[in-house]
Amino acid sequence: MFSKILIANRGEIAVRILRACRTLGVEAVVAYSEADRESLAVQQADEAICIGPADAKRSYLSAPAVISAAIVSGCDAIHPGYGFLSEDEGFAEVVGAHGLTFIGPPPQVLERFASKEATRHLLGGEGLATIPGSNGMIRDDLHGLEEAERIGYPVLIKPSAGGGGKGMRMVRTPRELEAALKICRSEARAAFGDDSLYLEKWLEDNRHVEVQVAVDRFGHGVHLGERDCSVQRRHQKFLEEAPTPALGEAARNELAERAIKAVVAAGYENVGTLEFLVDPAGNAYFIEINCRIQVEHPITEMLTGIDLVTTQIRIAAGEPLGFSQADVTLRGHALEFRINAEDTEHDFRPSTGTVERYLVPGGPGVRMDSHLFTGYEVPPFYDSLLGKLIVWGPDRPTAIARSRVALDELVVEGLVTNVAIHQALLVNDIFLAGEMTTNLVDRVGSAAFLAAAAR
Amino acid sequence: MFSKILIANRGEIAVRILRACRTLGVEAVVAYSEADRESLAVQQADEAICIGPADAKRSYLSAPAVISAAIVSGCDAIHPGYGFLSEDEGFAEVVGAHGLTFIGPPPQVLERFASKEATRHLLGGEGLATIPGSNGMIRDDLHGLEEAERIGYPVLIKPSAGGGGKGMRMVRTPRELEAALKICRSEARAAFGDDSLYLEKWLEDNRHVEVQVAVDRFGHGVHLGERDCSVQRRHQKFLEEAPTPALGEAARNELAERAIKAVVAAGYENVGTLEFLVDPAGNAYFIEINCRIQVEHPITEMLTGIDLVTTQIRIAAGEPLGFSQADVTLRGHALEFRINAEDTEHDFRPSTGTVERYLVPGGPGVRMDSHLFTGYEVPPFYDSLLGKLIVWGPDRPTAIARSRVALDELVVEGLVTNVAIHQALLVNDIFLAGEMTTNLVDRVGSAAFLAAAAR
Amino acid sequence: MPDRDDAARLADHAQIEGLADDLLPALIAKLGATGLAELEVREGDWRVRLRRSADGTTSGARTTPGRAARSAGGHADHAHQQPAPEPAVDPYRAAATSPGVGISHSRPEISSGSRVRAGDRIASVDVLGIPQEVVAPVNGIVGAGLVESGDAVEYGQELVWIELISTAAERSGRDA
Amino acid sequence: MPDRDDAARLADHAQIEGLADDLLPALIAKLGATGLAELEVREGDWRVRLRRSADGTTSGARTTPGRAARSAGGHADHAHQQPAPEPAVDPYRAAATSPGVGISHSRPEISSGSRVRAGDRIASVDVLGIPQEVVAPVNGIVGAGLVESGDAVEYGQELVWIELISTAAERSGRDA
Repeated sequence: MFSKILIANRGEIAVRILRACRTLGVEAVVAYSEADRESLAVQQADEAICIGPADAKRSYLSAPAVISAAIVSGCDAIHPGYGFLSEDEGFAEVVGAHGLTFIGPPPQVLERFASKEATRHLLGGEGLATIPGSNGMIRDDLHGLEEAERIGYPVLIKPSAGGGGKGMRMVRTPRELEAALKICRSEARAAFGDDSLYLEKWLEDNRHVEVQVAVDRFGHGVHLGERDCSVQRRHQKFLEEAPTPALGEAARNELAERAIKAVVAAGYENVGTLEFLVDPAGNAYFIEINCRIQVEHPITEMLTGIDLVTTQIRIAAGEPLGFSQADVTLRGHALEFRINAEDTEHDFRPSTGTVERYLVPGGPGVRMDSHLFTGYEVPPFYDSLLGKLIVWGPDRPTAIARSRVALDELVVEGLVTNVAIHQALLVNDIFLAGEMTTNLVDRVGSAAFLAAAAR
Repeated sequence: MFSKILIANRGEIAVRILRACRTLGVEAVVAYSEADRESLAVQQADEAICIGPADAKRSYLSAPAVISAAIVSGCDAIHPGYGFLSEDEGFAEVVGAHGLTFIGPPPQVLERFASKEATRHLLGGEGLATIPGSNGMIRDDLHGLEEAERIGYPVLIKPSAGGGGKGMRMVRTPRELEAALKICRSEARAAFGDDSLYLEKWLEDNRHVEVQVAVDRFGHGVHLGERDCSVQRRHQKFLEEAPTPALGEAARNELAERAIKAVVAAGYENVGTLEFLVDPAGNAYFIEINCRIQVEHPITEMLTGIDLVTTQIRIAAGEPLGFSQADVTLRGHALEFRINAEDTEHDFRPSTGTVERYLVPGGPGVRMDSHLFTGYEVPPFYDSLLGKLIVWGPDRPTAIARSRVALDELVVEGLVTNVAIHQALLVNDIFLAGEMTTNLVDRVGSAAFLAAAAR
Repeated sequence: MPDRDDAARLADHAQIEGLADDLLPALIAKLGATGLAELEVREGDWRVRLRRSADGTTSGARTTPGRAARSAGGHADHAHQQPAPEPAVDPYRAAATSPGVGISHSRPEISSGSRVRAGDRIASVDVLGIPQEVVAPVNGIVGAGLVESGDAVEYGQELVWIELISTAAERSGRDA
Repeated sequence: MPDRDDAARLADHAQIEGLADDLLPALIAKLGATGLAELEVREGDWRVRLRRSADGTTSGARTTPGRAARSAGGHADHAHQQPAPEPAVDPYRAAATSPGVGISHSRPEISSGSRVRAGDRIASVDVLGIPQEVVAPVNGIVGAGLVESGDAVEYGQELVWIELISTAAERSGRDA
């Protein structure tokens, strides 16, 4: 085990990692930016070190600052949390070059899974279905029509050189395809200087389901079930739950088993998450892998009783997993509500301020992972996550009933939060039926979604 | 189900019951004394009603005030919590006479189990071992010597008319017995006007183990495992854990199964707890039954995932239990630390004051049941319980490691708390080995116990 | 701590004196007239705050109106509410409060305008069939009832105003 | 809320004016001279509080000493600690702070007594092998070093005092 770990992150995850280190009996140093000097993690830490100014590029995103801080404070490992440097394979490599351990997959594993395209190919080869698409680039209109026919409409035209949704177009008929190919080609040429296009099946009412895995250095891996992250607003998750209401128990097990088999075969190591799109027929298509601890990891902890952060640290330290798939049992149902400093009445614009009064919800099955405290001044420099309310129940209806109580109990005065959208969700018929897809909110828009709940 | 429940209690349990009512979708009214006007339960309640002045005799202990409050606020049931009126069969009867439901065993069941002596006889007849004692009263010295010989030394001489340990004397030899009988007889005559004495086996290094049961109106009962409450100071529990480290799994199951079988046969109804003394050989002797929800109920909730307070309410409302013994599975290990406003440096004298700063511990497996908030002024009129820190882990060592972290995280400024004795416990070798008996602290005294930990 | 230099001190004094001369009278007039709890004025780096002490002007628990009659509102809103500032004691009258939780009953011989003395029984509250007496807290004239006979009331709830003898005449003149 | 009567208002005014005339000047003098943050005076039901604004008189982050060198104390104790009040800026000197987290190195040509100008490079901090310059924040004379060459330092940590030119002579005279 490590002797001392540098926590190179902030907010609730810094607090979470600090707890994990202490549970393991490992010393920890919290690396913080000037803006986080009064943060809860810094207050709770035995040791804390300022690594730079508020600007994340010069602090939490600065590999030299983070690594130098680890060295001068006598750490032998760095926990990057999520976001920031957590999936930067270059960073992981430099960490290793300085004789320190990156807590996450080893650099060569990160590198292997760095490209989404290559990872899809790799894991596709290990038996995971990926979203059907054209065989390579579209040569001409006829080829496009043939490939679309084979894939099945609707299809998505994607520029090879694009990214982040730019230049994409969805078509439902051959006629639409012919027209759109011309436009996309010229747009792609203009935007990226490269007019190659390919096709992908368009999954309309899809759900976002992800499988949590943990694999040790000895190739021994387990899955810890899946999570449903379909509830999103503009592609940002804001509620996660497990198990997914989208699939029956047999289908869930099968998906999770295929996932763990594939990543072990592909040489993955440490904790990670495989993301899938699930279509209305229940087909799951692999999209990408997240090589880090995720924001929503606590719902898996509630179901399995397994601490994912200490597991992550132990694996990085070279320890064997210490348990097998048969030891992993899932109990009940859990939901995680991301509590953000967002003004739901003004298009979710970020809010900032000082926490004047803070009451943490409690009771059976209720867990609040947060860095808030009365008097805390939320700095305006980082993301809007104030904490995560995690609620467990023996079944989904009980978990939902408890969630309503817990959301009502939560008091954060001095800041505007997004609690209203969670409360709206908990009276939404589609959500209550467990039939939500990723466009649940965006289909009608947040304002209409909130207004419908108020009626 | 009830339409509206009066919560006739205060502090953390009032908050706990309020959460249970809300989870069930039942309206609740918090009954409070003038001293609790600013309490968390009153703040959180939809409705609250002042039932009397600070003096509990005129508020929380006043049956007319509580029942009148229930009637005028339109409640159809009363939850008494623990303490106060919770085991008062006279109160339960009057509640019933006014057409309201007492949430707990029905009055006739409470009456059947009201006398400790009668209950021991009743459940002894249903197969529970009780502490060996003389057959009735000691007629003369010779009879006393014969009975002591049969029971086995050491024995305890108990006056029939006494109570609460008054006039009791422990003897180890026949010679000591002869001398003590004379003294006890004259003392008993002087103190109670009745010199009848009886003998009971003295259990020296005993442990306190209790079994949680739940029985519905239809005689369908389950046990929910046991709890170990051996850690006490002057006969006051301050830490509870489950499962008990005193017994192996087979012995634990056997004890719990005997307990549920006996109480179902004896006609018990609703949730309840059977208390046992366990001797070093692992023999469990039934002492008494608690016909209410207990302070330490959350550790059972952590292990089973079953909400005991909603279960209690549902049974009182006449609902079937809805699950069977096979559905009850115990997972991991849980500890409960009672956080009291007590000054460990001054013989645990109660402290009072205003909460200046309050930070709630968190993370996986951590639950804080408390009525504290920043700015809360602890009234001096009631008991010193500020809350309960409950910590779960997949095994005892992990639960203990997490407990250390959680106790360190807990911040209650403005009051003196007993956290030091918990921290002392968590470095005590006997406790860590799971070998604590009820005299763990008192054998050396609290001061020496605390000092030993500081070394 | 090093001494502050003279120039800085003078500047401070000028600011504070500006506050004292120009703003304080207006501040005092406003606070005195409205009964506001607190006022604060800033000038430069300085601020002056005037606050009415709560002691002696409010009586605490007795001034909070009964909750028994209040129907359940949204509890989320309620939980977020700050406790309302306690109203000042009225120098003209005092309330008789409920001795228990139950149903209030008026006494036929007592009505608005009745003259009562401190300790007189002016109403009762029925607690599970046992009447508990509501007594006048001061000498005065029975004024407005705050509850109807038959209403549910909680312990300590204000039930009826007793107008103080010395001011009752003056006020009734105004009211007429 | 009912109107307050004139007598009550007059009494209030008298109290407040008493405060303003008698106490305020003393209050102002005291606060101005000592640099205390806040003073409060009560009279009867009223109190007046003067408070110095924190803005402009303390510089925030730079005044908190570095934590990197601090060894791990009991974290429970630490968690209970209130943040220390921030010290006021020293008018005689200013600290040069670390531009990064790493190992501090002195420059051979700079030592105690060296005369420097704002912006002069007076030391460096080695961040993963890349030296980052520590610059003098003001014109002055290099004074006491707060760290040794080779010490681990964190970002923003005060490394060395620069004595202000105008006061350096006066103070060195006093120190001699």
